[in-house]
Amino acid sequence: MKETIAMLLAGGQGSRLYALTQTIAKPAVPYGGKYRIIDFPLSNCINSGIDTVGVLTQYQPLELNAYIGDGRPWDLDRLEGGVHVLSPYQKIEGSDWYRGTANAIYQNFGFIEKYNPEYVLILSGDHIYKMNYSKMVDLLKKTDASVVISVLEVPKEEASRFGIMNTDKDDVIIDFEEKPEFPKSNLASMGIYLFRWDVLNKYLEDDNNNPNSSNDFGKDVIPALLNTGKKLVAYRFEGYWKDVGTIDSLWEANMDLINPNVPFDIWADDWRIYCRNPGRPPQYVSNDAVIQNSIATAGSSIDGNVDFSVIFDGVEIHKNATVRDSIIMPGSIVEEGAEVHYSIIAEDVVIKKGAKVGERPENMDDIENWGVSVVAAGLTIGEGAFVRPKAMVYDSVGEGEEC
Amino acid sequence: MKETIAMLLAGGQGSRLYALTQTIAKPAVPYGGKYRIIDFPLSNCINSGIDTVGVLTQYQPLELNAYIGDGRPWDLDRLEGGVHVLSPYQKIEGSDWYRGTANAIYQNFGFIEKYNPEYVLILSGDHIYKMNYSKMVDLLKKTDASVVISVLEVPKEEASRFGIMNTDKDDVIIDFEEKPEFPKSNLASMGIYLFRWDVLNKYLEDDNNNPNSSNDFGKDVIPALLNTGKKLVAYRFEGYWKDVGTIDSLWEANMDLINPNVPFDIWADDWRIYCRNPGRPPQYVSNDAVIQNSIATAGSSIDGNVDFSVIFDGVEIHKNATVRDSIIMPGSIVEEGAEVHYSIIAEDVVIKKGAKVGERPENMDDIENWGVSVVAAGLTIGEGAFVRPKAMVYDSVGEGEEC
Amino acid sequence: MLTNKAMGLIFANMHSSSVGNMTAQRTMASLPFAGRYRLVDFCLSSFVRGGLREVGVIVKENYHSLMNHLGSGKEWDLSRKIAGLMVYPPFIGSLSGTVYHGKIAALYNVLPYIKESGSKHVVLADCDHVSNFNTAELVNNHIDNGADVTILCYEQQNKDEGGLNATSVLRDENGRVIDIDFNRPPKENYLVSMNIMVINRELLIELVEDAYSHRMIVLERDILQHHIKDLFINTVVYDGFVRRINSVQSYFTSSMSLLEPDNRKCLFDPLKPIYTKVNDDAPARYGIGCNVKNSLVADGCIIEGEIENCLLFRGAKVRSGSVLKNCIIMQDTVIEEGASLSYVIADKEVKIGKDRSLMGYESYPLYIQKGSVV
Amino acid sequence: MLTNKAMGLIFANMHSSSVGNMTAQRTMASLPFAGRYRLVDFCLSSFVRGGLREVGVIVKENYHSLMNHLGSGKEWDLSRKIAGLMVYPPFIGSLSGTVYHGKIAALYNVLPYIKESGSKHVVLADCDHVSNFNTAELVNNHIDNGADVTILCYEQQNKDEGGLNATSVLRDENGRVIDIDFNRPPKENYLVSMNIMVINRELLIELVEDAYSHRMIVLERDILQHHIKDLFINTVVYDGFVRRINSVQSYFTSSMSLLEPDNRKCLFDPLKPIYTKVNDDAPARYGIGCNVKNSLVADGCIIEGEIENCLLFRGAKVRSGSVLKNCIIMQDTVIEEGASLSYVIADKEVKIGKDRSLMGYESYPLYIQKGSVV
Repeated sequence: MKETIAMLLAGGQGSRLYALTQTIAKPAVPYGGKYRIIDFPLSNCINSGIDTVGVLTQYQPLELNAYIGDGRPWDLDRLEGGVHVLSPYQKIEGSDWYRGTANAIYQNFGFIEKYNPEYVLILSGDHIYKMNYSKMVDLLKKTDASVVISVLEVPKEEASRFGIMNTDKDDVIIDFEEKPEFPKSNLASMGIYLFRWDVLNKYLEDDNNNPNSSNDFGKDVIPALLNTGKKLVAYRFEGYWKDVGTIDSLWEANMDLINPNVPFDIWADDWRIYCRNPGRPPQYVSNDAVIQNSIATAGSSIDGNVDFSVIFDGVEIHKNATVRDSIIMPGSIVEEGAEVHYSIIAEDVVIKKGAKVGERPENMDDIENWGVSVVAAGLTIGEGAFVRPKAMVYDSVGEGEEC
Repeated sequence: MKETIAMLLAGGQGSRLYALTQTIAKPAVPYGGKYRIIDFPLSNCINSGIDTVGVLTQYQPLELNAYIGDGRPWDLDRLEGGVHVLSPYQKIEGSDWYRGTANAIYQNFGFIEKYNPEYVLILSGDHIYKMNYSKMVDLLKKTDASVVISVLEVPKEEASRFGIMNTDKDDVIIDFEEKPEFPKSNLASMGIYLFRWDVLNKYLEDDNNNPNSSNDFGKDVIPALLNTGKKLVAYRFEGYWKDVGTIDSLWEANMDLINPNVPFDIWADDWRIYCRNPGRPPQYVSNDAVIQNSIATAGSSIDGNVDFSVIFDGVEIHKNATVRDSIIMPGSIVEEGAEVHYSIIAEDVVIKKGAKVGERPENMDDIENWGVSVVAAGLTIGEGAFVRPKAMVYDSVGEGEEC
Repeated sequence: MLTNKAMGLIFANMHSSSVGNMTAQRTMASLPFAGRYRLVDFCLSSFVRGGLREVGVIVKENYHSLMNHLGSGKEWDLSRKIAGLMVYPPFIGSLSGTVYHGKIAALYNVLPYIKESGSKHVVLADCDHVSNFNTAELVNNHIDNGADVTILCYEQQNKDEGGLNATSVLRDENGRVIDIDFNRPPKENYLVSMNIMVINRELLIELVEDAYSHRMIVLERDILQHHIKDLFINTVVYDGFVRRINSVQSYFTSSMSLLEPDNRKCLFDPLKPIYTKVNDDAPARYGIGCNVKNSLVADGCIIEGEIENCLLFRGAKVRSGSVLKNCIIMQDTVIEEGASLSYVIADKEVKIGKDRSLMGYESYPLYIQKGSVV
Repeated sequence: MLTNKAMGLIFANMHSSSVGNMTAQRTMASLPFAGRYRLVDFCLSSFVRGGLREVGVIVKENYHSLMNHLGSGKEWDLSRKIAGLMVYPPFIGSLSGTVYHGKIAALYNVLPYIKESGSKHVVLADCDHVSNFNTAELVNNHIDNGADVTILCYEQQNKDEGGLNATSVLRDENGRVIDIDFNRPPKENYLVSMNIMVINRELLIELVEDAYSHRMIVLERDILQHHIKDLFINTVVYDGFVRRINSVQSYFTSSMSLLEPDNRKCLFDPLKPIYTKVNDDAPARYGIGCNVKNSLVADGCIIEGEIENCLLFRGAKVRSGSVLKNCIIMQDTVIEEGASLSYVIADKEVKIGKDRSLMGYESYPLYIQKGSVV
C-alpha cells in the first residue's frame, strides 16, 4: 500500500550526552532554539513524500511520545500511515527488550508488514541534516540495488572515526570497514539505509537466527549482505550533516546555525523543518539588552548581553547578565549579573545572581582543562557559584560553591 | 489541570480466552458485531466527561495501538489529554515489565503527574457495561472518601467468585475479602477504583517498597488502605455489567445483546458506544437468506440462515449455510451448506462447504461434554470437517477431519 | 518540498436542479446514496486515494448539510496541516456582489486559490456520477500524453440513460477529442463525459480569465468546444461501474443497481475504500419474525417487518407488520406498524404512520421529502 | 451524555469598519495582533479553555483570510468529532437572498444551528477587545446568579479610550443593569461592555425571532435596552488587561502597550495560553551589528538593522543600516537597507525600498496596506 516507509531508530540512551539524556531519549534533546533532534529526520521524511514512520524506542519514551503525539506538527497524522512510536512488548512466546539496531527492526516486522512496502528506509535519530530521501529511492530503482546506503565524503584524517565504504567507479560498494585504522576511502556511512523490503526481511530473519550476531546493521547485517554478493550502492550526499552524539558535537551543531560561513539554512522556505510549537508570545528585547549574532525564539525575554548564543523558548536573561557562546534550553533563567560562557544549560535551570558557568578559553592557563560546561535540567546554580569549564553538573550547586 | 484522569489496565493477556488472545490483547477482542471490549470503558470515559486516559499495556499491543490510534473515534484526540497507550520502558536505573496492576500504575506516575489531577480513576479493559463515572466523583466529594469503589449486587450463591465488600449502613467499606468461602455480603467489587491522587501516590509508593507485595490493587493496595483506616466508600452500580474474561461469559455477553429481556441497549442515543468504524458499505441480505433475532454489521453479506447470532463486518454466510447461537468475527466466511452452532469464530476464518462447527445441546447424549466451540483467527475448517462442541481450535482442520 | 501533481476542485451544486425536491435543502454533493454515503464521498475518496492533498469544494447555495458532512475533512484524511480540504462559499463583498452563475464564474471566484496552489494540474469534478474511478491513473495519463485537458468518460451502456445535461465527446483514432456535444442523448460512437477532467493549472487560469472577461458561462461549451482545435483534449475511458444521477428516476435505478453483487464489488472494492462521515450507529438488528430479501441494510437499522428489494439507510426503522417493496428509506426514517410501501423514496427523518399505504411505480418512484409525516 | 453548559458564537465582521483599510481584505476577527496572533485567537482560546466544545464563527464578508487562519480548528482543539468549530457564511438561497445587516439578522440566519445545540447557554462575542478573560467564570456567574443575560465589562481606564461604538452599562447596587448606553464615550459610573455576553439559549431564540419579525437590527439597543425591565441583565467585571480596538490609532497604542511587561504577563499568562495557527518559522536571527531595544520580535524575523519600541511579526526582515522606531511591522514585510521608519504600521508582505524614509505621528500612525511596495 505504501511504496516506502521509514523506521527511525530512536532507542538509544545517548549516554555520551551524559547529563542531557538522564530523563529523556537522545532524539528528544533540544536543538537550534526551537527544535528537537528528531524534528530533522521527521521533517525530511514528510518533505521527501514519506508519510509512514515507525519510531523505535525503549529508553525514557514518555517525553518523546508526548512530543510526537499524533504527528500533526510534521503533517504525519494520517488515516493510513503517519508516525507511530513502537515500544518493545510481550508476546505469547515471551518478551524481550531491543537487542541492537537490527533486532529492534526485526521485532517490529508486524508494523512493516501492515503497510506491505516496496522499500524500508532505516534512519537514526541523532543527526542534524536536510536530505531528500526520495533521491535514494530513485537511485535504488535506477541501479536495481538491494540496498542503498547514504555516504558522505569526510576528510581523510577523520575517516577512521566512521564506517567506511569502498566503492567501484559506479558507486557499487565493494567492502565496508567499521572504523578502519587505514581507511581505503573517505566515504563515511551516514547510518541511513534504504532496503528492499524482501531483502531486509530475509537478512534480518537470518541475523536473528544467528546466535553469534550482535544484531547491528553496521557490524552484522551490511557485512552479511556483502558476503552473499548482494548489490549495495552508495548514495553520495552533499550538504550539511552532523552527528550530535557528543557534548562537543551538539554544541558545535548549534553554533553552526549562527555561523554565516556554514551552509546550513533553516530559514529557507524550500525545505522546512517542522517542530511542535511551544505556542508562546513573541520574544522581548528590553532597553537594557544587547543581543547580536544569536538566535532566539518565542517566549524568551532578554534584558542582558547575549552574543553568539542560542536562546530557546521561555528563557530569561536578566539585566547585566552575560551569555556568550552558549546554548540555553527552554525555561532556563540567567539572573542578574550572572555569566555563562561556552556552556549548554539544559531545561528549567536557574543560574542565580552573580554565578558563573563555564570559562572562555582565552582566559585559561591550562587549555587542556578547557571545554564546554553542561548543567542538567532543573538544577539551580547558587548565587556567586562557579561551574568550571568542561564540568558535567548533575546536582544543584550551592551559594558560592565551586564545581 | 485535569480534575479526573483515567488509567485503563489493558495489560493482561486474557489467557482464559485461549485461542482468541493468541496475538491480540484481551481489550482488543471483538464484541457485539462492531465493537472491541475496550470501546466500552473508553466510551464511558468520554460520555462521563473524562478526556484523559492512559491505556497500560505490555502484551501484543500492536493491534490495540493501531485500533486506538489518535483516539478520534472516541473524541479523545485532544491537544491536552486524550488517550495514550503506555508501554513499559527503560530508565537510567534499569527497566522492568509491569508486575501486577498496582505496579503498572506506579511505573506510569510520570504520565499522571503531567496532568496533576485531583482524582485518578482505575479501570480495567475486560468488562462490558455503560457507566457514568462522574457519579463516583460526586460520591467521593460528598462523602469526603479517599477511595470510591464501584460495587454490584450479585446473587448470594455467586458471591464467592468475586471480591466482596462489607459496608456499614452508609456504604463505608468495613472490610474486603477476595473470593470468600462464606461471603458476608453480596456487594462485589467491579474492579473500578476512584482514588484521590495524593492517596494513590502514597499507597502505591508504599506498595512498591514492600517486598512482600504482589503489587495488586485487590490483594494488596485495598487491604493496606483499610488497615490504615482510610475511608473507602462503595458506589452501588445498577445496570448491566459483565466480565468477559472467559469463553462462556464472552459468548453470553454477545447473546445478551440479542435477548430482549436483558436490559442492555446499545441502540440508545443517550449513552453512545463509539468504535473505530471499519468503513464498509451496508450489509446485504439476499433472496435466499433467512435472518432473524440477530445483529449484523456493515460489509457483511448473508445468503444463508442466521438465527440468534452476532455477525461482524465483512462476514459472508453463503447459501444454505446455517449459523445459530454463534458469533462470527470480522472477515470470516461460512461456505455453502456449512453449519455453525454455539460457537465463537474468530477473525478471517474460512469454514468450508459442508463443515460443521459446534453442536446443539439438545442433540447431545452426554451433556457434560457440551460447550461453546472456538476457532482461532485465520484458520480453515476443511470441507465436511467437524469441530466438536467445547473444542478450542488452534490449527486448521483438514477436509473431513474431526477435532 | 515535493510539489503535488494535482489539486482537486469539486463543484457541489452543479446539476442540483435535475433531481427536483431531493436537493431542496442540500447540494447535489450531499445527496445521500447507497445507505451511508453522500455523492461527494465518491469523488473525494478517489481524489485522496489518488494522492491529491489539496481539495477545494466550491459551493453556491444550500450548503448547510454539505459543510456539516465534510466537517474538518478528517474522515477523508484531508484535515491536513499542509493544504487539505477547503470549502469555498461564494465570497460576497470581494467580487461583484452577486452569486455567480455557471462554472466559469465559479472558477473565476476561486482563482486566487488556484493561483496560490503549487500543483501542476487541476482535477475538476461535478458530483453527478457515482463511480470508483482512479484519479492517479487519470492524472498520470494526462501527464504522460502531454495533454492540455483530459476528460474522463465511459461508453454509453444504455440509450435510455443519456438525455438531460449529458456531455459527450467524439475522438479521432489518436484519442484526441474532435467534437463535444451537449445536453442531449449521446450520438452513436460518442463517449459520455463523467464531468470529471484534468487540466493544466496555468492553462486553466488563462482560459478562465479570458472566458470570464468575455462573459462566457459554460466551461465545456464556451471553453472546450471553442478551443477544440488549438488544445489537445485527451480522453481516458473508465470501464467500471458508473451511474449518472440526472433525475429522481435515475437516482432510484442507480441505487437499485447496487443490489447486483457485481456492481457492489466494483463500487465498494475493499482496496479502494469510499470514505464517509462516521455516524456511530450500533449494528443492524433483525427482530423476531422479520423477513428480509434482496436488500441492503445499513448499521443502526431495526427491522421487525418485511422488506424486499429495498435500500435502508442508517437508523431506518421498519416496525412489525409493515411491508416494503422496492423502496429507498433514508436515515432515521420510521415506518410504523402495518404500513405498506412500494416504489417509495423516503428522505431522512420521515415518519410513515400506522397502516398507511403508499405506492409509486418503477417508472415514477414516489419521493417523500425530508422530515415529512405521512 | 453530558450536555455542555454553553456554546460560543463569534461575530467576525462586527466593527470591521472602525479600523479603515486594515480590514480591506480581512475581517476584524483576522486582524493580526501582537506579533503572531489574530484578534479571534483571544476569544477562541478563552472559550476553549473555559470548556466550550461547540463554537460557531459568523462571517459576513471578506472571510478568505479568516477561513484560512481557522482551518479545521485543530489549533484550538476544536477539530472535534462531536461538535467543534463551525464557520457560518451567509447562507444565500436559504433565506431572503441578500446578506444580512446587524447582529439580529446575523443571529436569525444561524438560528437553525442554535436550535440544534444541546447547550443551555450561548456566549456571544465580538472580536474588538483584546483580553484574556475567563469564560468558565463568566458562564458560572451567569448560572449561579440565575441571570437572563450576563455582560462582561470593565471599568473605564482612560476617558480617551471610549468613543466610537462603545456600549456601556449602569448597574444598581445588586449588580443588575438599569441602563445601557450606545455609541458614545461612557458616562461617569458606567462600565464599558467588552461586547461579550452570555444569554440563555432558549431565551435568545425567542428574542431573536421576535426582534427579527419586527425588523430590529441592533442586539444591544433593540433587544437588551428594550427589555431592560423584564430581563435580569447581570454583569461580570473583568479587571485584567483589556484593550479596545476601535481605530487605527487605538490598534497602535494597544499593540504598543504590550511593550509593558505587566501587560504581557496578564495577556500571555502561561497557564491561560492563547492558541493560534502554527507557522513553522525558524527562530529569530539577530545579525552582526544589529541593535534592538524595547521591542517584541516574533520567530522567523531576521534583524540586521536598528529597532526601538517596535513590534515585529513573524518573518519580518530588517536589513542592515535601516532604523525603525515605534513601528509595527507585520508578517513577511521587508525593510531594505538604509530605510528609516517612525510611527509606521506596515501590513503583511510590504516592501520598503532602500533608503526610503517614512514618518507618522503618535497621534496618527502611518498605515501601509498589505502587499504595498514603497
